[in-house]
Amino acid sequence: MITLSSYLVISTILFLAGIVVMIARKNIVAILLGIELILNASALNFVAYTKFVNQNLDGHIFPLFIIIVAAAEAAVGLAIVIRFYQIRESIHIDDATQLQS
Amino acid sequence: MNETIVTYFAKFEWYKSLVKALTEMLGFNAEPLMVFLFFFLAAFIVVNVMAVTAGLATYAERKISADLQLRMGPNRVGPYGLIQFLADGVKFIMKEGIIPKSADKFLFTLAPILCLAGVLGSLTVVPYSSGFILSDLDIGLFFLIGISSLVGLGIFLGGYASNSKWAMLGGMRAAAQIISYEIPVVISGLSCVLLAGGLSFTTLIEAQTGFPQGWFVFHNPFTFIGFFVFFIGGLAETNRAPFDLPEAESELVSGYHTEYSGMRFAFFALAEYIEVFVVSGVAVALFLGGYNVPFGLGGDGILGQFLQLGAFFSKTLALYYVVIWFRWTLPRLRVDHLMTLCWKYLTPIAIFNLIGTGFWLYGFEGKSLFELLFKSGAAAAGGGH
Amino acid sequence: MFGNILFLVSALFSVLGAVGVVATKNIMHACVYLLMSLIGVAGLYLTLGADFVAATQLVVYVGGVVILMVFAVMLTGGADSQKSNRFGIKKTPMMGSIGTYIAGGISAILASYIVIFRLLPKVFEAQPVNSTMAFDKTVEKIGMLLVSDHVLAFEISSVLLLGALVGAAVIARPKRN
Amino acid sequence: MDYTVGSVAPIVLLPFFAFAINAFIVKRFTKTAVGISCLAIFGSLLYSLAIFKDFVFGQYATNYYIHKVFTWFDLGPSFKLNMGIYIDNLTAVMLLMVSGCAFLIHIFSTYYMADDIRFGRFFVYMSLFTSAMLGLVVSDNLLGMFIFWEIMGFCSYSLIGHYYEKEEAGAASIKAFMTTRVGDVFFLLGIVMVWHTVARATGEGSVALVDIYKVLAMGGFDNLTLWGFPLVTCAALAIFMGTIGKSAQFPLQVWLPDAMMGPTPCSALIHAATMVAAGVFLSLRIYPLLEAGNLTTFVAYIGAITAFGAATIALVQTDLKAVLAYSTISQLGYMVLGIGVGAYNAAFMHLITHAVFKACLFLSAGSVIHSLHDHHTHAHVQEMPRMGGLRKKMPLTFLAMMCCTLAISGIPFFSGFVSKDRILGDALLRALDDGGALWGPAVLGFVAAFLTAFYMFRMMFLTFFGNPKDQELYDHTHVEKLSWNRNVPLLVLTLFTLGFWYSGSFTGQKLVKFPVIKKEWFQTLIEKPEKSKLGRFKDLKRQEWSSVDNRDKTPLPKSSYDPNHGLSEERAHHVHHVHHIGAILSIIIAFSGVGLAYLMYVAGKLNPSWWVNKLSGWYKALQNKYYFDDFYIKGVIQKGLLKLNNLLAAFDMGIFDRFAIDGWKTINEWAFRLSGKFDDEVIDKAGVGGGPLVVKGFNVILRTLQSGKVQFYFIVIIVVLVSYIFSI
Amino acid sequence: MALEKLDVYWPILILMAFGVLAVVGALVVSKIISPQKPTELKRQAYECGEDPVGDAWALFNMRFYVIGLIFIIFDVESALMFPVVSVFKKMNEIGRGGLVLVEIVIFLFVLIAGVAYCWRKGDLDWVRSFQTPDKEKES
Repeated sequence: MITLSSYLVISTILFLAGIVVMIARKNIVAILLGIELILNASALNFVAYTKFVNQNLDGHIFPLFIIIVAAAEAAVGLAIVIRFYQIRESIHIDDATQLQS
Repeated sequence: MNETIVTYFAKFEWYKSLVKALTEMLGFNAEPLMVFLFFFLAAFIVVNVMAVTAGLATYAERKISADLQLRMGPNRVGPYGLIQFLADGVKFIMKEGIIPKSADKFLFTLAPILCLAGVLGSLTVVPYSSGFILSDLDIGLFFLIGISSLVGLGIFLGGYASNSKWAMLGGMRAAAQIISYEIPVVISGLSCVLLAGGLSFTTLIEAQTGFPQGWFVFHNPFTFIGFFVFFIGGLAETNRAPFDLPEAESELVSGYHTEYSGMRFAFFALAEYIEVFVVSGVAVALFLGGYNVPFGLGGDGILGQFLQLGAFFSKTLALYYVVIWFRWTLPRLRVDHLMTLCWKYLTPIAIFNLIGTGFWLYGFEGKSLFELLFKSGAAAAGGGH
Repeated sequence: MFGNILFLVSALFSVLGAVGVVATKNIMHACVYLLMSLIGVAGLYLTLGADFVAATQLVVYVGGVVILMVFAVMLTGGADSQKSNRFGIKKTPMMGSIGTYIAGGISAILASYIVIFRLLPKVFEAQPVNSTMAFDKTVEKIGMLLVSDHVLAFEISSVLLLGALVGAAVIARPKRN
Repeated sequence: MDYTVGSVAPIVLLPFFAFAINAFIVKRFTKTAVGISCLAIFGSLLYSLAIFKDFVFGQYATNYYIHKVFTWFDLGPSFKLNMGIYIDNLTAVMLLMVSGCAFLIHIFSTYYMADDIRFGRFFVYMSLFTSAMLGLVVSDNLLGMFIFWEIMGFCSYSLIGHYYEKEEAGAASIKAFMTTRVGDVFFLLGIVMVWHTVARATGEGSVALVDIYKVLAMGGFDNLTLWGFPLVTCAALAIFMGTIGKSAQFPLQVWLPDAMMGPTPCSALIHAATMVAAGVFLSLRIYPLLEAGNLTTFVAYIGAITAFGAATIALVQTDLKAVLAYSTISQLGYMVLGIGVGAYNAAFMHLITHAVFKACLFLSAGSVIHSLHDHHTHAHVQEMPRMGGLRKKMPLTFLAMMCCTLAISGIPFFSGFVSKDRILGDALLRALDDGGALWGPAVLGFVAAFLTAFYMFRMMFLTFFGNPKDQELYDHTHVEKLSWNRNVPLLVLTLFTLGFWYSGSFTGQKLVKFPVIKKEWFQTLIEKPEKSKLGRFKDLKRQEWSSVDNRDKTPLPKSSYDPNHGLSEERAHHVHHVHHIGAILSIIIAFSGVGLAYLMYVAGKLNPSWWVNKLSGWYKALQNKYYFDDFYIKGVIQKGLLKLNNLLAAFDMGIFDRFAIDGWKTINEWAFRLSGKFDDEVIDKAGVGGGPLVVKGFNVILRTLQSGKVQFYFIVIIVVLVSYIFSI
Repeated sequence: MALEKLDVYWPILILMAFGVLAVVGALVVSKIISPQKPTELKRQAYECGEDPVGDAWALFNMRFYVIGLIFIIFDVESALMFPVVSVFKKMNEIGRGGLVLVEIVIFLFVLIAGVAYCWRKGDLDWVRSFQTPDKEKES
């Protein structure tokens, strides 16, 4: 029987995967991927709780806005990465330590 | 409402007797299994019908183009060359599928899968008739847009995976074109949703009547322009006719599927033709009254269903004809013209239409132009339906 | 019955996708696996009855973010150039020394302990109140909510999008040198 | 007429708005400011006329009243203050008189003050004053009256000190303010006493006239004592002290003659017609209290002494305005006498008539002074010895002044005779009935009447008749032309000094039946609020302030003139008989006064100087105004108050300062030294020294953390997150 | 009744499965049937007969990203607009259509402002075409 905890397990796995990607990979774009995974995990939790615990539909609106914010964030993040690549010729995370471009 | 084709059939007696028979036979309650079987059957039929229509489409394209250029199309294979497409199909299977050396093998094979899956996915919501819609989802149109964006990604990955300059360029342009033309399509689709007040295709179509004056395209001037924006966007989205820049033979060899051969190429082509059918089908559903049969003939009975099916297919194939017709009449657009057309003309017009429809709805309480002019007195109480 | 199958398939998709993102070397493959995972999550939304959120996930994430990711990957030197950074592999001085291995080992043990003995029990003891949820027509309900209760969020999100658009456009504008 | 707030409030508010506006624009738009204040008072006049017409001609019923109330502030059950308006026949007549006189005086002062440097400023205070006076007349409770009372006091202070360059004007304004203040303090004490008794009787404290009358009728005031004295007497006396202060009665009359320093229109309005009348109006309102506190005889004596004393001083005055000032004091004395002897109706009538002819007298005196211009001192001449024979120069002013002098001296056919004769008649009646104590006021009243006639005509003969004493000054005054703002007000006022307006008969006292006015309107309308008649106040309904009139509109029974005023037949006969005697007596006295003045100053038969050195002692006393000023200044203030001040100052400086404040200083010093030591040892050495070391240590750790490695930060975040998991 | 709530999504799964199976099946069949003689030459990227030079992935240009950016912003906008627009008809009938219309118009105008900005700044132009008559596109 599919219960709330099964969904929670999946979202934890996604969450942990997101964290590992953010920590392990050296490519900035990969880190952005990791962020997307983490955001997805949290959105999934919201929807799971809406179905199993409390029925009002705010639980759907919030993941909606998570997706929207994630999209905007991805757009701006990637623009920064591209600009960084054009300046520094590399998108290795360890090069991006100075705030000054 | 979320009915599906199975709910339509479940109403019949023989369906219930079949289920009872199966439950005795298998011991456990066979209802879900029955549902699955029916869906599988229905899906299978739909896919085959689509494949056949795609094939016929290639045949029709050749025939129409020949006709336009005063020459004979294929007439060797079968009567009047009708089963030409089967021959092509067999040919493709026989052909060797070459994977270029420095290509990314995994993505190379994944691209056609993505394309085909995207297109077939969108078939679930195409409303052939009030009963024969595979599953009328509540989020019909919105789901369709989501799934069909897979195609764009598939094409780009195809171009990227084959690691050749032509394919790369073709893939980039195709992706750029598909994603940028998706916006005008979506926004003009929005104005129809505005009129119908729901996303599922049956509500969209029920909101229109059989007679042309009930169709959304004539509902008000804004949706009228909206239809053309939608149609142009649809064309661009399926890389057809004036916008077939990505696989422009003259420039980019054959665009993103330059390196493709054999069955992978066949599926790209199949996906493309089915998508043209889907797009024109949706255009019909949104703007031209979908499966509505004039004089309210379409009903629940089998005959009613088939009449609706006929109405839907006739309208869609008419649009298909126009698409093919465009291909051999309009010259290809330059890339920056393509982009400027989309962002500087179609999108602003689409948004203007959306706001216009909104004001129209608010202003005239949802009554169509026809109602306002002719039935303003009598049917004032009716309100827009 | 179908619910379970759909759950199974989409759960598989999302988990394998996530693991794929972690495992692959090639960044483009990572993007594709992310796509797979996102589609899986969309399927999960469907099983939870949130059909509109699933569709949004499909349209926005699958249709937008992944394409953007792929474009970004293409723009930052394609897929294969990620192998080594400008200073070559030996950039991180700590690589290969015993200290890192020991530290890695300890943190791995610690992490697995935390996940297994702390996190999962919390996850499993979550008891649902009622699972019979007749979810349909969420689009209208969400529409109603968006228009009436959450109108401020709705309007502010347009401002957010405006900010993102202008910001990213300014950053992404090719330099005139 | 339906009474909403709108039909009454403008009377008070129009002049007040005029004041508010003029206060700002007077410097730059003087002409408009003057225009505004004249218009404002004209507006109030119109509204007063409307009310007068409704009350006197329309309803013509004694118990017809308007009483609208709003809660000013409500601090819970113990203190809830309601303010409001209360209009009955008394107020209607008073309103008309005040606004009428004020309007005419405003018109006159546009002529009189035209060349004054502070022309605008004068009108600002005049407007404020008129609005305060009208407010007092209209207000329904003593506290409201007290507030407007104080505003009037302030206006009189500032108007007296109009020519503040002159030292005496400043001193006079302060003196006026201080003396009236003495009276006001007691007035306030009276209000407090009344408030307390009404609160004890009806549970809710209030000084509204209606409530006072109701409590009186219920007997709430009886047998309450304050330190042994009956409370009602103390309260009545205290409030009457206010009248004494404001209307310049016997002990506190010193300020009025000096108030002549102000411009003549100001003295005309304030020190003749309205402000001083306010005191009498107040006594009229609290008459039942006086009666309950059986103070009437005391009041009568105060009135009589003031009347007689002022009249005697007026005999020897040489300054034109001084004579008029003392005549005002004596006439006020008459009114208070009238109240004292119970001639309520006559006292009020005398108040109205006196206001009219005294205003006219002051204005004409003003026009006289204004035209006599001494070229050497560039000042206006006020001394009568330098005038004479001016009737040819200023015929119109002479006519006005003559009529008013006739009126004030009590010559028949004039309003003065009608009202004063009635007061004297009633005084004589009371004297005959109640015997002993009341003979004093009656005799003093008649003698004062004789003196009034004498000094008024002395003034007339000195100024207008005979040959001019200062020829050079005489030639300079140019002949008077009929000008709208100089003579018209005078003539209008003289018109109203004729007797028949006020009394039923042409000569007053029914000697001749006048065909038009059948009934004696004044006598019937103004009803004396005796204790017995207060019953009707018990169930008096009051309305909400903003409510449109919801009184039952059924016309009240018109009170008709009953010749013997509800007295029994033979009693009425006796009263008429006595009044006849009184009338004849007063006519004889008036004419003898005129004759004596004529003999002395025109015919030259009697030589005034002979009398002067015959009674030289008295003459000097009169000159120095019975040494009242000296007594007050030297005696009361120098010896009494100053000594008290010094005593208090000594106590304050000596004891309080030395111990309370200086002592504190020593403690401070001690504490300061202690903290100084603590500061050096502990904080400087330990704290300041050790601090940087710690900071340096932390700095090293933190610097390494900020390595810029994004992923390191992320790991830190994860560690924090994990530790959080531990806590749940 | 025949269907549970979730059965509605059956066709999606089945059709997607068809898509995948068809391609994989076809590839397997073609691998069996079609000749498999991969020669070096055949496997070279097709370059009109020339031998391929350089790497295909260096040609990417910034303007594709700008297009993607604007697409995603409008994509999100349409995602937000769908529920509001589908509810407009019902709201219009109960009389509060004006309010929703105002919300939609504000929402759209804010975004149109963004697009107008990009348009004005020249981000929408696909290529700095040299014939553009107006002033050279400064940054």
